[in-house]
Amino acid sequence: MDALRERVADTLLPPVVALLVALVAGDVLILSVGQSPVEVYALLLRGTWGNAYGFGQVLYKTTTLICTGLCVSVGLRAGLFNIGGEGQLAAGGFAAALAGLALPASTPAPLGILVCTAAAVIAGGITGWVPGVLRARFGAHEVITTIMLNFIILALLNWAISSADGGALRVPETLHTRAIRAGALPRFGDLIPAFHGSAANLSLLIALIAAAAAWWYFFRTRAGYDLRAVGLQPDAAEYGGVNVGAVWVRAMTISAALAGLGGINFVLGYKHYYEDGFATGAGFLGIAVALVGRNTPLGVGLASLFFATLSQGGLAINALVPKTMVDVLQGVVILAVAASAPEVRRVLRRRKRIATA
Amino acid sequence: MSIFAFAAQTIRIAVPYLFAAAGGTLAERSGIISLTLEGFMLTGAFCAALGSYYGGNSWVGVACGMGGGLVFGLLHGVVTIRYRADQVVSGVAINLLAIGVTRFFLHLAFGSSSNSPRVPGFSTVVRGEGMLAGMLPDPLIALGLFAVPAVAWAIYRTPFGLRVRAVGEFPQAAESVGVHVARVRYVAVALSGVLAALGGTYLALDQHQFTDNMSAGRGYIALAAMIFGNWDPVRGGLACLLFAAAETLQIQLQGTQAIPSQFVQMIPYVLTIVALAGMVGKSTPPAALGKSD
Amino acid sequence: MNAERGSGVGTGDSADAHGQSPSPSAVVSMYGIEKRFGAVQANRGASLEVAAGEIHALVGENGAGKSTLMHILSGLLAPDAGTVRVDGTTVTGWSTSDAIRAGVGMVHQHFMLVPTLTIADNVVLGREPRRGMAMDVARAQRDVTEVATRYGFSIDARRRVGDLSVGEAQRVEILKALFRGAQILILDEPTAVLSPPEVQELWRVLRALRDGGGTIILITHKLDEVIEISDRITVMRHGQTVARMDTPTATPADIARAMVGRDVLLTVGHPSSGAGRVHGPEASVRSAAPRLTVVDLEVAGAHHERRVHGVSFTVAGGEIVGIAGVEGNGQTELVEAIAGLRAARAGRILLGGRDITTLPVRDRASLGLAHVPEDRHRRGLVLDYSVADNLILGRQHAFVSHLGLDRARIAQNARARIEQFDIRPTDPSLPARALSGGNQQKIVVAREMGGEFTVLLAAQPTRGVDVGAIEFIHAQLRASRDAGKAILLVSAELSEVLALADRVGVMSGGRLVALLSRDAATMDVLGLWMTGAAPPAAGAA
Amino acid sequence: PAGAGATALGTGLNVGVVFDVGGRGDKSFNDGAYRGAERAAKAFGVHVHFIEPGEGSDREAGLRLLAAEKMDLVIGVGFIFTDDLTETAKEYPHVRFAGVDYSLQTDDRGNIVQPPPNLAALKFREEQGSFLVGALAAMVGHSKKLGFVGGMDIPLIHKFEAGYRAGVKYVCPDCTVIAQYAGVTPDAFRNPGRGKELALSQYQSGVNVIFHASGSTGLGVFEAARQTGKLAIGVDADQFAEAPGHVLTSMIKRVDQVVFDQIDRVRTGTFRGGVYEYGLAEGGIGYVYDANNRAMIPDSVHARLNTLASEITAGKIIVPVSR
Ligand SMILES: Nc1ncnc2c1ncn2[C@@H]1O[C@H](COP(=O)(O)OP(=O)(O)OP(=O)(O)O)[C@@H](O)[C@H]1O
Ligand SMILES: Nc1ncnc2c1ncn2[C@@H]1O[C@H](COP(=O)(O)OP(=O)(O)OP(=O)(O)O)[C@@H](O)[C@H]1O
Ligand SMILES: [Mg+2]
Ligand SMILES: [Mg+2]
Repeated sequence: MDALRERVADTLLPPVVALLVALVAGDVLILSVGQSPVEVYALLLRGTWGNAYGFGQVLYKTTTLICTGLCVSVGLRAGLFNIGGEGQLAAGGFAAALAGLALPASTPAPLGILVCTAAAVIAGGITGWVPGVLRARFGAHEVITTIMLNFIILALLNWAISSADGGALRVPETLHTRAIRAGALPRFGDLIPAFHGSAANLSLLIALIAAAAAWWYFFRTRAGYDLRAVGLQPDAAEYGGVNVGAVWVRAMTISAALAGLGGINFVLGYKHYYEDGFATGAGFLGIAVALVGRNTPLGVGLASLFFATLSQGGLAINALVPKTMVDVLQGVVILAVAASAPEVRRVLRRRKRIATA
Repeated sequence: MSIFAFAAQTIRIAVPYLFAAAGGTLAERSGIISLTLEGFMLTGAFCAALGSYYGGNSWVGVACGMGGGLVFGLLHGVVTIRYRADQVVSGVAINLLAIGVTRFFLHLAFGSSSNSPRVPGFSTVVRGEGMLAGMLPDPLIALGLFAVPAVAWAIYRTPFGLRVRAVGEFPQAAESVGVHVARVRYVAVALSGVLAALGGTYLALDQHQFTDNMSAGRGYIALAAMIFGNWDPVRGGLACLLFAAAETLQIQLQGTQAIPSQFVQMIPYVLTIVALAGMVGKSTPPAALGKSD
Repeated sequence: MNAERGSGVGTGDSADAHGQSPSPSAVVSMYGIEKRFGAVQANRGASLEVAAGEIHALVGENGAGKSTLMHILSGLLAPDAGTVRVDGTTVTGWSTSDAIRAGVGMVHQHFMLVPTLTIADNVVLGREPRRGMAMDVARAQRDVTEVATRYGFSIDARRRVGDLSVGEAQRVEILKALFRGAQILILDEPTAVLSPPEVQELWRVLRALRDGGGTIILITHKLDEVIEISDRITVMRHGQTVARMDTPTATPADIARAMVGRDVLLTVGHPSSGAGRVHGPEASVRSAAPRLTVVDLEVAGAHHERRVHGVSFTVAGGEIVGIAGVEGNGQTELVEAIAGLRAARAGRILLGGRDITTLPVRDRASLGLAHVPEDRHRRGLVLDYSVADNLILGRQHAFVSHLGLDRARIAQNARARIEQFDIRPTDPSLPARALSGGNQQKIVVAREMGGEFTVLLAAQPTRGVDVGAIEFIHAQLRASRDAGKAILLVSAELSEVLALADRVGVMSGGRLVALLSRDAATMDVLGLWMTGAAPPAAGAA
Repeated sequence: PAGAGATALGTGLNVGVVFDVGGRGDKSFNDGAYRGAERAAKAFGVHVHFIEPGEGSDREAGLRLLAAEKMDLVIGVGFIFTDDLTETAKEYPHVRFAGVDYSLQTDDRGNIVQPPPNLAALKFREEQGSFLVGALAAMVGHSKKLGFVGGMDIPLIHKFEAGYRAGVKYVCPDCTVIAQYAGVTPDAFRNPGRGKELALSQYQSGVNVIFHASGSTGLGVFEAARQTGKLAIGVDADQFAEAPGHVLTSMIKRVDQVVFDQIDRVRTGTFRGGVYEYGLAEGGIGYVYDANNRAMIPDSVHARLNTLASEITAGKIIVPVSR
C-alpha cells in the first residue's frame, strides 16, 4: 500500500513539478512579448485537446515520437546511446515508399501494408545493424558512428530524391517520391468523421503495438533479460552466458528498426509518399521522450503524448506568440523533469524517515 | 591548391571544434557528459553577436560569448550536480533550450527569425592569395590552437587537473580525502561552457553575424572528436584537425561534376567511421562519466 | 575497563549503549548513532569507545553496520541521530576534510584509490604541492617516498595504482592516511585480500603505529586475527553494539556467539583443530575418471601479457582441489579461462572428457559447469536485478516458456533457493543491491550450487562474508563434494583451502608451482610456496 | 466563388500567410511575402495573420487552421506547400488560396495537372534571372572560372544553377562554372561558416564572382567576398547591404509584389485561380542595377544584358530549368 503510494508519487510528481516550472517559464516568455498567459494557454489547450482535429494532429505527432522514443530506449536499456534516430526514421520511410511504389496497385490492402511496414522495419534495422557491428567487432563508439551514419543516410536519401535519375521514383521539382500504389493506411478521419483532415492514422495503433511488444520483450523474454543485463552490467551478463557483442548488435538493430517503423506514419499513413526532411528533429526529440519516459514503454507513450501536445500547441498559439516559445518550453520541461525526479525521490525518502522516527 | 591554403582552411574549420572538444574533454574528465557542446556553442555565438553589436567592439562580443557559455555551463552543472539529473537528458534539454532561447531573443532583439545584423568582428580585409595571412588578424584562431595545450596542461599538470581526473574516475575516492567533488565538477563544466562558447564566438565574429542555428551540428562533431581522441585533450585536438582536414578535402573535391555532391559530402563521415573502426581500439571513457549519483 | 562480554549476548539487548558518559581516556566515543538507508536501518543506537594508543577490533556479521559506523566517524556519512566525539570535542556530522584535519584516516574496504593515477597522485590528492599554478609533481613523489620510507614501505611512487597488487594497493591506502598525519586509523576488512606474509607485514605496521602513539580501529571477520592483534573488541549486531571485551580474556567462541547470537561451529581461523573437517570423501563417491582436466593452459591478460603458464591438473568427482596463492598470480585468469570468460591462448580444457576449450560460456554451463566468481559485484550479480532474477543468471535459458520468461517458475525457483540457502531478507523482488554482502554471496552460491552441475569453480567463495555465512557455504561445498561433484576451490585464504581441500595447489607467477596432497600441505609449506621461495624438500606435482 | 464580392477599403479583409521553414527575417522569399502582405495591410487595412510552422505536418495544419477561420485568402510560401495547398483548396472550395513557388505536377500521360479553381499557383522563372546574372558575371569577372554556391542539392536550387550556367556559357563558351553545395540537411541553408569556406576555396582557385542561392549560408559567401576583395551575387532580394562594394548585383524575385497583387485582386474581386508565371517579362524576376552597383557594371555590359533580357522575353533564348 505504502510502496504503491510512493511509486505513484514518484512517477507522477516529477512531471507535475516540471509542468509548474514550465508554466512559470512560459508566463515570463508570454508576458515578455506582451500577451496574456491565460489567453495563450487556453488557446493552446483548445488547439490540441479541445477539438478532434487538433487532437488528431497531436496523435499523429505522438505516433512518430513513440517510435523514435522506443528506438532510443531500447539502445539505452542495452547500455548504448543511439543518436541516429533521424536517419533511421528517414531510411524506414524511404523503404516503405519504395515498397509501396514497387507493389502493383491491385495488392490487397493488408498485404500491402504488411510488406511496406516490413520494408520500413528492415531498412531501419539495417541502419542500426551497421553501428551495432562496428561497436561489437571494432569497438567503434556508437555515439560517433550513429552521428556519422546519420549524415551519410540523409545524404544518400537527399541524392535519391533530388539528383538520381529516377523518373519512376520521384516527382520533378519537388523533394518527394511519387505516391505509393499500395500499402496506404487508413486515416482516423476516414473512420471517425470528427477527425477529418487530421494526419492521425492507423500507424498509431501499430506504434502502440510496438510499444507493448517492447515492454514484453524487455521484461518478459529471455532476450530482454539478457539485453537489460548487458546494459546494467556487461561483465555480469557475460558471466551469465550472454554474448555481449551479439546483444549490442541485436539491440542496435531493434532500436533502429523501431525508428524505421516510425517512417510509416508519414509515408503510409499521411502523405503516401516519402518527402526529404520529414524526419527532421524527430530523432532528437526521441532522446528526450525516452529519457523523460524513463525508458519504459508506458513512459515513452506518455512522454510522446506530452511533447506532441506541446508541438501542436505551439502552432495553435502562433498567432499570439512566436513559435520559438515552444522550443524554449520543451527545453525547460525536460530540464525540470530531469532535475525534479531525483529531488522528489529524495524528499519522499526524507519525509518517510521523519514519519518513522 | 597549395598545401598552405589547405592547411589554413583546415585550421579555420577546426577552430570551433578545437574549442569545443577541449572544453568537452575537461567536463567529461570530471565525469559530466558533454552532449551539451552544441548548445554551448550556439549560445556563445548568439551572445557574442549580441555583445559585439551593442558593445560596438568585438572584444565585448568575446566577453559576452564567454559569459553566455558560462551561464549555460552552470545551468547544466546545477541540474546535473545539485539536482542529480540524468546528464544525457540535461544535455538534450540544454541543446533544445539553446536553439529556443537564441531564436526567441533573436526575434526580440533584432526582429528576425534568421539572423542578426552585421556586428563588429575580427576578420579583416585581405587581398590576394595570402590565405594564411588572412587568419592572423583573428586572435580567436590562435586562441583555439592554444586551447588544446592549455587544457592538456590544466588536466595533467595542475592540482585542479589532478582533482578533475580523480573526480571523473572515482568521485568517492576524491571525496574521502576531502576533495569537494561538486565544486570541481562545477568549475570543469563551467569552463567547458566557456570554451565551447568561444568556438561559437569564433563562428559569429568571423561571420560578423549570428544566424539561426549557426553551430549546425559542429558541437556533435567536436564530441565525436573528443571520443575519437580517447578523452585526451591533445589526441582530441588532433582528431579535430583530422575531421577538419576531411571537410577541407570535401570542399576541394566538390565542384567537379563527376560525382554527385552528396557523395563528396559524405567523405568526412565515412572517413571517420573507417578510421574509428580501423585505427583505434576500444575507447575507455572516464569511469564515473555520466554517473550523477 | 572490564570486559562486558556476555552481557547482551543472545538477547540483542544493548542497554549499555545508551546514556553512558564518555570515559575520559577515550579518543573516540560515539553514542546513540542512528543511520538509515531507505528501508534499511544500518545503525540503531550504536556506540563505540576507543582509547588512545590501542588497536580496537570492530566485529559483527555482514550488514551489522560496522562500515556505516566508521563512515560516520570518518565524515563520509552524517548520522541521523547520536553524538560523535573525537579527542573530547563533539564533531557529529563533520566532513571528510574536517576528519582528516583532526587526524582521522580511513582505509576503506573497497579501496578508495583512483586506478588511473599514480601512487603519488593518489596520496597527495587534495593537498597537492604547488609550484606557481602548476602541481609540483617531483616534490609530490619525493614527499610520498619519504613518508613511505619512514613507515617502512618500499614503493615506487610513479607507478599506476591500477597496476598494483591488492596488497600494494592497500599499502597506498594506509600511506594516504599517514601522509595526512592520521593519528586515528580505521581499517575496514584490510586482510580480506592479503596473503599470510602480507598480513604479517600489515600487523607489523599497525603495531609500529600503535607503539608510536596512534590509535587503530580494525574491522575484520577473522576471529583469529582479532585475538592476535587487537587490544579490545566491540561487537555489533543488527546495527547495535552488543558487547565489548578485552582481548586477553576473550575467546573466539565468545566473540562468535556475541556476533550471531548463537553457537557457531568454527572452522576458519582454527584449521589445525580439525573441528570442521569431515575427512576424506569415501572411495565410492570419488570418481575414477577426472571430471575437469586442464592441460598445458596458457592464458593472456588484458594487455596480451602471459598470465597463466602451462598449467595442468585434474579434478575428480568427489574431490575438492584447492588453489592457494597470493592474489594476482594468475588464479583469476585461470578460473576465467575455464569458465569461458577469457580465451585460452594454448592448451586444452576438458569437461568430463569433452573438449570445451573454445565453447562459449553458455554451452559450458549446460554441460554442467558451475562458477562462483570472485567478484560478485562486477560479475556474479546484476545488482539492479531482483533476487529472483539473479537466481537464474546463467540459467535463463532454462526458464522460458513459449511466450518468454516463465515468471511462475522463476518465482518458484527463487522461493526454493531463498529457503534452502537462508537468504535474508526473503523477499525475492528486492534488488540484489539492497542485500548485505554476505547475503549477496549466498545468492550466487545458491544459484550455482542449487542447480544441476558436475564441476564447480569456486573462486574466493567466502570473501568478505561473516562467520555464519562462511560456515554455511563451507558446509554446502562439503555436501557437494560428498555428493560426488568435482570442485576447484580458489582462495586467497589459506585456512579456507586447508579446511576444505583434498589436494592443494599453489599458484605463483602464473605457474602451478605445487600440487600437494592434503596431508603434505601445511601452513608453513604452502606459505613458502606462495611467496615464491620453493621449500627445499617439498616435491612439486 | 473565387473573385466574388469586392471588399471596400478598410472593411477588414482577412489574409493568412503560412511561411516556409526559416520563417520571417530570412531576407529572402519569406521576408518578401511578409513585406507584400504588410504593404497590403497598410494600403488596404487588411488583417494579416502569420503562421510559422515547425515540421512537415504543421504546414497542412497551418493552412487548415486559417482556412477554417474563413480567411478571404490563404497564402502558402514555398514549393514545399504544393501538395498541402492542393489538398486544402479542394476541401475548402469557398476559400481562396495562393501558393508562392507552387510546382506544377504532370499526370501519367505527361499532361500538366491544373491546380484547383480557387488556387492561384504563383511561379517564378528564377532561371531567367539567373541566366542574366550568369552572363553578367562572365562579362565582368575577368576570369574563365565562375562560382556558384547552393544550399541543398535539390531541384529548386538546380534551377538557379542551370540558369546561371547557361548565362555564363552563352556569353563565354569556354568558361567553367564551379558549383558547390553546403550540405544535405536543411541546415545547409543556414550555415554561413560553411558558406564562407566554400567561397574562400572558390576564390582561391581563381574565381572572381560567386552567385549564391543558399539562404543564410550565402551570408558567409558575402563575408568571404569582403575578406578577399572579390565579388558575390545576391539572391531573391537586393543583398547589397550585406557587403557593400562586393555585391555585384542580386537576382531578385518579387515575391512581395506578387503577394501584394494577389491580395489586391481579392480586394477588387478580380482573383482568379490558375497558374501565374512571373519571369522577366512580367517583372517578377530581375536583377539589381542601381546607384549602388552602376559603377561596377560598364554601360556596354548593361546594354548587352538588356538585349539578352529581351531575347529571353521574346522566346529567342530558352533558358534550361535543370542542369
Ligand atoms: N549506501 C547505502 N545505501 C543503502 N543501504 C546501505 C548503504 N550502505 C549500507 N547499507 C545497508 O546498511 C546495512 C549495514 O551495512 P554496513 O556496510 O554498515 O554493514 P557491515 O557491518 O559493514 O557489513 P559487512 O560485514 O558486510 O561489511 C546493510 O544492510 C547494508 O545493506
Ligand atoms: N549505494 C548503495 N545502495 C544500496 N546498497 C548499498 C550501497 N552501497 C553499499 N550498499 C550495500 O551495503 C552493503 C555494505 O557495503 P560494504 O561496502 O560494507 O560492502 P559489503 O557488504 O561488505 O560487501 P563485500 O564484503 O562483498 O565487499 C553491501 O551489501 C552493499 O551492497
Ligand atoms: Mg562493511
Ligand atoms: Mg563486507
